[in-house]
Amino acid sequence: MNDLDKFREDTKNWLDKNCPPSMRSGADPTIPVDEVWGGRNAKYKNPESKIWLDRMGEKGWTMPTVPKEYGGGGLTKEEVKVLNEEMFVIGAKSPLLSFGIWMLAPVLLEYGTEEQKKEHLPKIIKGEIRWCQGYSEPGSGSDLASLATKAEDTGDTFLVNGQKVWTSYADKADWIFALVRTGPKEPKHDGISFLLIDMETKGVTTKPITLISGKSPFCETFFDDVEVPKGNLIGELNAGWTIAKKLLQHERAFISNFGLAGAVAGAGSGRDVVSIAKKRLGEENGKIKNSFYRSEIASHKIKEHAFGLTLKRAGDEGGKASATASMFKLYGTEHNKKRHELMVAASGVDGLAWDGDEFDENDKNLTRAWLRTKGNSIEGGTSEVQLNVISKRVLGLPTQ
Amino acid sequence: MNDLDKFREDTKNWLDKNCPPSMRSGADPTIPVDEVWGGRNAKYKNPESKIWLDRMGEKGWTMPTVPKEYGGGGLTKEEVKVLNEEMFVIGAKSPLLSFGIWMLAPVLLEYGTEEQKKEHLPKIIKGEIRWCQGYSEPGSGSDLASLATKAEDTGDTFLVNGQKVWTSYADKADWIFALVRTGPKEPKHDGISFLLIDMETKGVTTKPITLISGKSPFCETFFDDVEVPKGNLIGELNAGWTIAKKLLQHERAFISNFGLAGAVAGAGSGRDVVSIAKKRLGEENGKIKNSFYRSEIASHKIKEHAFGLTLKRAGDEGGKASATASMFKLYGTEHNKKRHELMVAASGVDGLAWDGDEFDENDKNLTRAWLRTKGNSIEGGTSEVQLNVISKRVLGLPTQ
Amino acid sequence: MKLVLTEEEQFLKDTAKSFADERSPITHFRSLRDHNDPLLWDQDLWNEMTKLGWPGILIPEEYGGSDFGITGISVILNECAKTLTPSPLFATGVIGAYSITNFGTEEQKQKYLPKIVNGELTTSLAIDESSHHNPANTEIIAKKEGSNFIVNGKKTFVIDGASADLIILLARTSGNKGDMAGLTLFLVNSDSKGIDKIKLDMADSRNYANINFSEVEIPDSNILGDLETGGETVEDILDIGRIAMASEMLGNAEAAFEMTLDYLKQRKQFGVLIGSFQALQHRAAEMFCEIELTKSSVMGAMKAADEGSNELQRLSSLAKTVAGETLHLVSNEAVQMHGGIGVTDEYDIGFFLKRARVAEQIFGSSKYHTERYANLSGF
Amino acid sequence: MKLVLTEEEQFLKDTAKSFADERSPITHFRSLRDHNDPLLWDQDLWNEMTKLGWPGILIPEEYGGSDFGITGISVILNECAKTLTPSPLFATGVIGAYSITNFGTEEQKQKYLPKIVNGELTTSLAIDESSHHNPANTEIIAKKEGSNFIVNGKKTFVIDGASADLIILLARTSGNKGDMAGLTLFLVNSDSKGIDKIKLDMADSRNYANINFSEVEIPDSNILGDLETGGETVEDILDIGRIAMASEMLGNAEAAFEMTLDYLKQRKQFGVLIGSFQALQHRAAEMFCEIELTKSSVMGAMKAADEGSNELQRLSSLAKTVAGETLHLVSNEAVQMHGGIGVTDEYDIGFFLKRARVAEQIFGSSKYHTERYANLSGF
Repeated sequence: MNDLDKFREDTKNWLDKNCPPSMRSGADPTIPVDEVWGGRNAKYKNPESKIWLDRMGEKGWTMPTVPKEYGGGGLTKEEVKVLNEEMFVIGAKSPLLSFGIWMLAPVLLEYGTEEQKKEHLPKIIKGEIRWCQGYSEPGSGSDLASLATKAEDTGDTFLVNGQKVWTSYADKADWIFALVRTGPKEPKHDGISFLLIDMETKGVTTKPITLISGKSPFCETFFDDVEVPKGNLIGELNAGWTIAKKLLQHERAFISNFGLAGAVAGAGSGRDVVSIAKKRLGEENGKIKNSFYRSEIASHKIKEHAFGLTLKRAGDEGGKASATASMFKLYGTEHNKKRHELMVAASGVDGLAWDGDEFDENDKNLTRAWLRTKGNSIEGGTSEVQLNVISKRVLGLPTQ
Repeated sequence: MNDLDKFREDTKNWLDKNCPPSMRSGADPTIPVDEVWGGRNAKYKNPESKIWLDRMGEKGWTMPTVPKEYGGGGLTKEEVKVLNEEMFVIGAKSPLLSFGIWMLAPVLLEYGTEEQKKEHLPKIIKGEIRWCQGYSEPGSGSDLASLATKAEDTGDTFLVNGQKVWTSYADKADWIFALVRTGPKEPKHDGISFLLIDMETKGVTTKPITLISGKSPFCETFFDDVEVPKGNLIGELNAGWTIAKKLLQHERAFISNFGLAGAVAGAGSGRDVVSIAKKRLGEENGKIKNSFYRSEIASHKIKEHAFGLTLKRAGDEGGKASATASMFKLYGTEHNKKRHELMVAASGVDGLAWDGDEFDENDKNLTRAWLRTKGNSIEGGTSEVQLNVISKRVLGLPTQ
Repeated sequence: MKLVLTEEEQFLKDTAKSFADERSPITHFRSLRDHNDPLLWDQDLWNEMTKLGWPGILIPEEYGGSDFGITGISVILNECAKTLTPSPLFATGVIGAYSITNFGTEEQKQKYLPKIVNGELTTSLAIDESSHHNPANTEIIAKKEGSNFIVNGKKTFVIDGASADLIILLARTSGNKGDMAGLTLFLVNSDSKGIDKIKLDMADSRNYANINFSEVEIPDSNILGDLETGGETVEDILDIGRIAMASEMLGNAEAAFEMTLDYLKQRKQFGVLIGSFQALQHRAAEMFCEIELTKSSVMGAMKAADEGSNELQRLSSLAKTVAGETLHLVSNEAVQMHGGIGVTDEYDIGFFLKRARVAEQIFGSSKYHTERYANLSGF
Repeated sequence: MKLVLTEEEQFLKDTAKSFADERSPITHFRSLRDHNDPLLWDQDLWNEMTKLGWPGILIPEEYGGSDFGITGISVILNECAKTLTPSPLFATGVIGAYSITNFGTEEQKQKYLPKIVNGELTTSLAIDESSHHNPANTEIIAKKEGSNFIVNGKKTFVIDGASADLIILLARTSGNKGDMAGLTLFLVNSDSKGIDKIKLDMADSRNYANINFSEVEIPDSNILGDLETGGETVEDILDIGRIAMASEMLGNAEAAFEMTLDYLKQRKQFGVLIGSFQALQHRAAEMFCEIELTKSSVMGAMKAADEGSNELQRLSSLAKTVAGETLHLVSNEAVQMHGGIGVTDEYDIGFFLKRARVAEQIFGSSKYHTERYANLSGF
């Protein structure tokens, strides 16, 4: 038996013993399901969620490739593949959702000092600290680098004042990684630093944002004379923009999958435009009865199929993702908006249900989902920004 | 009997005696029809075309409101209305098509010296001299004021060198009214003059332009050391741009009517998208059989109707035309392009006929008309220029 | 047919504009929504509208109205729509007033019209029974019993249905689902025995209801128009309603566009006003053109209604389609061009998006009317 | 199914690119057109293509071909389309080669395939009888008489029909117009008695013909595939043709877009490069996205054809639709962005517009295939 086979056997055994029944496929549907984000104030409706997180966190398997010295699993790529396969076999739930894992950890690994890595990575991996992201500001919009939240060097600490917006789950997070202006006299991209801030520090407050679709995970976060130790600076002073750009690219790719993922998840669930149209507009010989809707839906489904093939092609080609990330962000979110418009239109007045017993839950969810899609083409870089990026960086069109 | 009634009676009698039979409605269809543009080298297939032009020209009724001293009819507005009505009653053909009448004469009346008016207006009105327009140049495009054709002051004359393009019927015209650069050191809009040039002058040559739709009335016109008397300058030296702007606005309004006029003329003639679709795609219970085409055609017809109402509303409102001329130019030409695309698509392969006996004349004409429409959104100010004008002048959006 | 407002109509429009700006800015709508107001419109404001004579615009002078015509009431709705002014004016001042004036018996007119004029009585039209507008799909049967009709069933998405005093009910007295023949309209007191109104909570926070009819007795004398010709009658009423609604939607689009233009002229990004970006300029210019076409379509339809043109049906479908598509475009572009704040509840522009989609569904979507237009045009 | 070219396929593509650039720039097409060439393709160029083995790409090695598959031939057509290279490769190397290889008897294969491989024999497919593609609408009857079939009637818009040596004819042996059943394919020598080929002069200056059949005798042994199953067979052949044509159209779009980008980077107006205008930049970026989607659709369809996927029909309709719509958009935008010179015959960009519209019609328009896609998808 080679090492990898051995690892597979050990993993299988470990999962068998350690993955609680309700964390596997075929779990009792009456047991409540947690969305596990970890953190100081995490609450669990199902105690096994916590057990599963702790056991996986202890082994470092929430970030299996990170070296053991930082609390990770220290596994090779091949071993990670085996781990994923064995988790898939038993339908094991992912133990932890985390901006710390998705966004901050890669930054720490690349730019953090030894001390910073040892301090923060284990807590991310174990889900002890929940992170949120502080980039946008009320005045900045697409021009992220125009941010005004300032961090003044007062000797031992930075004194932070300003306001962030669109900080997802800031009201539930323990720490925030933020872009702040440390060089007010430098050209705007050259005066930004990447700073970690404990949200329990005096002077940090948050306020949730209600969207047109209703409540949202987004918050406004305010900094009022917040003192931050200088050791919390990641990377060089005034070199935060480089880090930010990397993270943004990552985020863009992440959002671009929304459109298709939604369409795939929707198919067969009744939450797809064809099923809705057949149900609400009628069906004749297997066809959507109203030909005016049918023709628009057909064009839309064709675009969806073509977009799906494009995502697949990009995957099969490998590696070129960054050149086309803007296209995927643009197309994915615009397509998703259109998809929801069609579902709403095909649903008639029921597609505009807001609340109350007279409406079906699916319809009410659809209304809110439709409204929520309007933000997708704004957050993570607007569609206009993506078009600018494509025309300049991909097509090489000149600047005026 | 008041003066106007008297005028009506006299006019009726005059027309009765002087309008030749083949120039009226109900003419013998075997008699050839001329497109009468006048000029030194005009040829007539039907001699009555010439008789009709001469008689109307003698009375000055090709430009009835122009004072008699310049060869015009010297009529009041009320009298012109009567003249038009009486011509309409007998279905009298317009005696003369003329860029001189449509474009140059208004300029001469506003900016010409007494001598210039006396020299040129009578010949325009009688159709003795055929004019063409020299504005665009190969390098200028939408940026008309960047024109490079230069006119140097050599004492008695201007020495003209350069090239004009898109000069309609230049190969058939006797004189050209042209924009030339007389102030090479002035800011570009302030160095342009409006000059009249006899095309028989040594150094003037023309070359027809073939379009993607086939032959065209457009030419390139070349000026090679052409000597032009200084008395041919209209208005002040270097003040030609003011004249040009007025003329352009006029041209824009003229072109914007193409779309709807075409649709109106097409309806009932078989050259409209509904008839073509019914014939070529089939009809079922009075409906276009193919529902995918039907839905697109229906949307198009609705836009057409709405655009027609908009033209009517603008007319009924009166006076505000200049603010919306850009909209009409934009919408009229874009709609006309779409209309032709739909007719071509509905015609199938026959809509792409080019020549030969295997195809119907209508289909071959349609193919060429479709290709010709592509120029409408470029000539007389591109669609992009119209969008710029609307956003800046109508909506007041800022310049960067 | 001249496509310009008369002096009278322009005066009504100017009055409505001042009224909406001063008495009912968008904050008024927001406040009703935030307080989950049971009517979702304000009685005091309605009283003021009544004083201005608006519920009686379509009603002949002999019943106390001013008889200013469809154009008159539509331009008022157009201006009110710009600030999202909530009121029963559409369902009462257009639908109720027009229906009873044009199809009521003398007795019905005397009974109801003066009350509409003085604001005492509000009305609603109960047609649809499923999620998509289609009068022919009426299934509710009004069954003759002696000198009464007995009605059982459920009507959906009744505008102002949660508050209206009088329901104009479309029911089937013969024929089958899908037929326009065999339909009859009834005037039904909304507090009649057996009527249950269930207020709907819709995305645009307006007053709608589902209405259940359970063994509701309606006397013969409450038939509106003639027995069995309700299909034709209701189409006529609906066409007037569609035109008025198109005028409202035009107002929504104009206001959303105006707010967006203002934003483009104020908001800076990358050191310049975003309104100086050519791509946004061109999109704004295209919206301008679509709005101009909508104005003309609505104007043509209003005038056709007032002049009794035989083009009324086609122009009604034209206006509803064009207004629907323009508002769809503008409401989407408005939110996108506002960026992040555009999707927050705190900012008003999102109201227009929600209102837009509901209005698009009222009395038939753009697709419904595009098809109707094609049918009426013979292709 | 991996959506990437194999090394072999990439090699074919690179070879074709060099060939098209060096041996057949657009001036070659222009020259044939200007001289009103009877074939509208060049025999010498075809001989060179033959030497490169292109007519035999789809033909098994035992008949002299290279059996490189649909993807192989499609990427060659893609590159040739970029310079509008005229040749009989589509009608012969795709349609003829595929039809006989897959449905021919051993005798037919031996008779025709080696001649296709060595460039001696060109073929054409005669299906349509009216202005819109629809195989089910076949009305021409092949009437059995002894061991022959007798054919009378007219086929329209036969690609390469003016020059092809062998006609693959779709005719009805039973049933009625509208049925896909009862159709049969025949191989007919184009110089058979009773055949009259009339060359068509179409907007894109390619080789097409109407073909009249007058008492044409076809022996039993010339049936391609089986009697009465020609409907299924021809759909299979057409699907391959649609994929190859979609690949051509993608090439047209890529080239027109490239020429336009170059122009945007060179042409100055108002003192700046027009490519710096944001409105044009955004439109260019949108075209880029559409072209990327088209690449993926064509790639998916080519690979499905080579792998015998049961998604072939749907992907064929997908590719033809998407390629048609993208090329429609790009050809229009390309002309508009070129401004005045774009509509002159002297400049090449207009060729792409003309080619685009004809290609859109070949084997079914985007609308035809959108509907087919919906039917195949069950809605």
